[in-house]
Amino acid sequence: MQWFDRSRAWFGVILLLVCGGVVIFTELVKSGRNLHIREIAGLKAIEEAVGRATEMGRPCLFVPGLQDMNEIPTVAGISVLSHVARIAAEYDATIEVPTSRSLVMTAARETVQAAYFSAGRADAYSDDRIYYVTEEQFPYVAYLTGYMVREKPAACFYAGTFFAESLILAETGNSIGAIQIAGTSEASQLPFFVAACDYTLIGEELFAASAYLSHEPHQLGSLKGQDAGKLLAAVLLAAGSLIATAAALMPNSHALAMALHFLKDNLLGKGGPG
Amino acid sequence: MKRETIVWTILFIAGGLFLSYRAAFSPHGMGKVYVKAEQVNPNSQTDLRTKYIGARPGEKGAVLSIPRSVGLWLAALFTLAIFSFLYRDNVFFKIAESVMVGVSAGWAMVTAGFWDTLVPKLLAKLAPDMTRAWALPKLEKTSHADPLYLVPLVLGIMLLWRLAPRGGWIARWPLAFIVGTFAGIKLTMYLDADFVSQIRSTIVPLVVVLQSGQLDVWASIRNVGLVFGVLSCLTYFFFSVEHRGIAGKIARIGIWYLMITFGASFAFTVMGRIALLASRITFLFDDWLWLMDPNHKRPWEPFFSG
Amino acid sequence: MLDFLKNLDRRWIFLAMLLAVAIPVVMQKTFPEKPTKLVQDAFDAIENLPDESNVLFSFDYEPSTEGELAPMAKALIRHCCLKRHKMFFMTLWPGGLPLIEQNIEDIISKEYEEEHFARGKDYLNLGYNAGREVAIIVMGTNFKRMFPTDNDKIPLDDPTLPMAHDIDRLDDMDLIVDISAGYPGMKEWVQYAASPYGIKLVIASTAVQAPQAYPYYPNQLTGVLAAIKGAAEYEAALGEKYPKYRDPAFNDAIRRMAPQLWAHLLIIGLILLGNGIYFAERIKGTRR
Amino acid sequence: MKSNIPWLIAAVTGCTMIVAWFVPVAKDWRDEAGTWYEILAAIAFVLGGANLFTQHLQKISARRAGWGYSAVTLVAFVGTLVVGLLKVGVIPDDPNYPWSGYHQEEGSALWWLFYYVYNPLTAAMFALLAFYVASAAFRAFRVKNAEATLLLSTAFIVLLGRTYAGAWLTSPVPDEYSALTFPGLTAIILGVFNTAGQRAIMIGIALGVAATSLKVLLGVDRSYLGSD
Repeated sequence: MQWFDRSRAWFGVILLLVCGGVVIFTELVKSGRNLHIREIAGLKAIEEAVGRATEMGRPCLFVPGLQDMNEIPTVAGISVLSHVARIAAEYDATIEVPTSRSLVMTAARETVQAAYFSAGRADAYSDDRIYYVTEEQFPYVAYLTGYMVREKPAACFYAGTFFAESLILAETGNSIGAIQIAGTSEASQLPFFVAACDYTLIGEELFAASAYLSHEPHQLGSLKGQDAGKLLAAVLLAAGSLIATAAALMPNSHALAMALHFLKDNLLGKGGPG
Repeated sequence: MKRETIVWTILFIAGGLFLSYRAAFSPHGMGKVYVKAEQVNPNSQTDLRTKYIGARPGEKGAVLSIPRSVGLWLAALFTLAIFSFLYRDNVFFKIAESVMVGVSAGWAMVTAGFWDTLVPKLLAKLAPDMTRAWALPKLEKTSHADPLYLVPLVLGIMLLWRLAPRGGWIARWPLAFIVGTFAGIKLTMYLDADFVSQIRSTIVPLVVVLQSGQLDVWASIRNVGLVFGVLSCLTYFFFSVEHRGIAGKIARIGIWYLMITFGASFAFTVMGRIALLASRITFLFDDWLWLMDPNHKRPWEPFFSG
Repeated sequence: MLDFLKNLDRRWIFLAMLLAVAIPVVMQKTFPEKPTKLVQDAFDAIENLPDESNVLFSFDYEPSTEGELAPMAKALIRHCCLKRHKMFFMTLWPGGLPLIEQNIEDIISKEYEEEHFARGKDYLNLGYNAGREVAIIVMGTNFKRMFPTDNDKIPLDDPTLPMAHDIDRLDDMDLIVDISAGYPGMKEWVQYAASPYGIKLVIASTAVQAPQAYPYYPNQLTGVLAAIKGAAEYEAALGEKYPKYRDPAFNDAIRRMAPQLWAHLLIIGLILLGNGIYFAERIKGTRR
Repeated sequence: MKSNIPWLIAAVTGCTMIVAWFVPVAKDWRDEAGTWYEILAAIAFVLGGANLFTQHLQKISARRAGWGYSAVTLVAFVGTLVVGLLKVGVIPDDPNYPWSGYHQEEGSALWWLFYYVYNPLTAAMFALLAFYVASAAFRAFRVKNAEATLLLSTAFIVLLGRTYAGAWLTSPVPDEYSALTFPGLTAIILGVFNTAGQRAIMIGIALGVAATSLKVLLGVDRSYLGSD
């Protein structure tokens, strides 16, 4: 019986590199190192949107998506909510959070209450504006669109996991003239948000947003770790393509062919440690 | 009455009149489902029980099935009830919606939950003899009770503890088991299939030379576009660098790539939604109203033969 | 005029959409289709396998997406019947099981009645497995652990199911065909079957998922049938090789391309019109 | 304490799964854990069902607005459960074992519900989206900036390229330039731009998943366990 699957040895090295990157950067940030993360346009627009709602005397709507707290995009959405709620508390705007999961409702209440507290407006917070609607996709959306048409919120925020309902939400929000800011990691739904919303956080940006807004050091560290992973990907890709190009131009070079074979079939493939 | 209301009312009345005309005056009617009897166990001499399976009208032994015809009409009316929401929210839509919520939840519990998992995967492991005698007579005679499966049973009961008034935290154990297991599985799987494999697939020669030694211009441009695209999109997602200067320009190209990606996704999604609508309309016209019959399911000449 | 269009009741748009789809459905006019490379590769994957190879079908969809996927399932099964491949059917979606039964009944039993395909010898319904991606992972090393019996609860080692006797791992399949509407589906089959074991995989996918299939082609995916268009192209490929299948009765998807055409044109027209109004408004606004 | 033991469970099972990826002997453990998960997921259905039941029951007993619809939901839910669990209308495979038939056999009550109620309702719901796309096309999709213009132009080309109209419109284009026809452009968009974009998104999300999983295993992220 084999104790170690040698064909996966190089994959193990890559796994260690990626995971190690996350761990090292988290530790670096924890030890007080200041690491820079760039601004994200959609996040800056949040303040403007909440401000406009305040001027117009209309509420802000926040939709944390269709999935439960066990899905990471939902957790990221709740972090964005925390930021939106703090600005809303500062501006004295109303924020409405209908959820499709009871756990999300509980988490949202905690988050918004904490945000109001940190803005020094603990007295203005009320549980009534954060509530559970239903788990079912279309009934939940029917409720949301009904609310939007009746109350005409001036700003709509969507952050979390969205499926077919993305289109209905964005279309309705557009028809009532609200500023819309969306973020999701569902690639198939991004086009509708991009086409119909004012700002969209694309894929990984949603996770970045949560880390960025949370200002928790270990979260920023993990982001840096992800960047290290992307760098690794870019280097492997660039080096590999250059070797492949050289190998194509010099078909007789045995060394180049071997190098390409090693890279594609051993390092990134199933050929074992070579 | 508003003009618009009149238009819609006329549409509805016309539809109703057409339906009654079709049902009453066309020679073969519409919306009927036929079945035929078949022996449950065709190879057995002793087991002579029969069951009904779907049949085409005119087929040998085909008889009209009342429950299935009722079902077909119900299906058609539910479809129309859902579509009626486009006009405005109404009582038919709400009924259809309520039925959908109830049936889908019950159906998932019965199939995926009970008969497909709990019985064959838990009960059959814990009490094989009993399960065999009850519901799975074909379960292997050799299988023994496997006490290891008490673990998932206990974890399951802990999960249900959430329903109890206190001690809900106990449900965190099975939750932690699920989350932990899948964190481990997903970590390796995503890195393998989405990280390593995608890098590997993108390693292509930037200059493609044909067997004859000639340069394949199109293929070279494609490959350059692909590699450069992946790199520029990765630059866009890079969080440590501001989108300024060279990095900003590359990130900008990255976002153009992403927009084209989304444009393609957009078009495909639109395409899919339309396909589903077309299939629903085919269902109404073909299976229910018998206006058309492209698959030659019925022996009669259809209303529209195309 | 501008104000009328700007405040147009959206129900008129709904009506336009209904007509754009319903009229071509009734007219049943068809347009010629030519298989693209991805579809041709999928076709060739089935065509070039030696007769009586093992093909695993995973019906990972529900009735809600049958409009797109049913024509693909039919065309693919027909093709396997022509090649007399041994077909194993399974599903990771509870809603997929009745669809398997229906396809076996309609196509294998009825259309190919004269071929006398036998359950257990030529085709086998393994049924539904609730394990999602875990089912695929386990099947990779131990097929019969996930499917100890077929859907009728007959053990796979039973003498009446000879076709299943030699199946111990996913590797024993010559080709996997995944008809996929979401999770679990295409992506999981790529990640847990095609990628680690290098098994040939053909994907028949809904439109929504299709763009996510392209990155896996051609290294991890042998062929892709993307959306109703992919189905139409497959029907065309089948008709080209086997003239019998040019009969419109077998060409559900090709027929479906006509409403698709008119509805696409409507959408394009609506986007242009909507943006025309938007710009006209802005010009009017700046003049004021 | 209340979050430490669960974290240990998560960390140990998760690390075992990672190790099992590299150790052929341990593959069986992955299998076992997978089957256990299936069982847990099946048991968890009870939670969802109970939630649905109490929620609608409360609505009915409080006579809140729309309680009649809740009653419809409850009847549909309980009815489906009962006919499904009791295998109403299922003919047993073996006449000596009355419970032996397949629970969703053609002709059974559960099959009828699936085929004539569940199936058309869900399909019709998705078909509704075709209408919403049309409405959104007219009212929401604006070429506000360069990005939106690029997105919508791509959508135009693909929408045309995936129908006969695209092939027909560019049919005069000679074969050497077939890449410039609508179907040709569609193929380039999908094969080059879409593939590059999707790959980058996938690489990014894979890293995101890896980092998040790691945070779970290291106990940095315990949000799923709630607060103590």
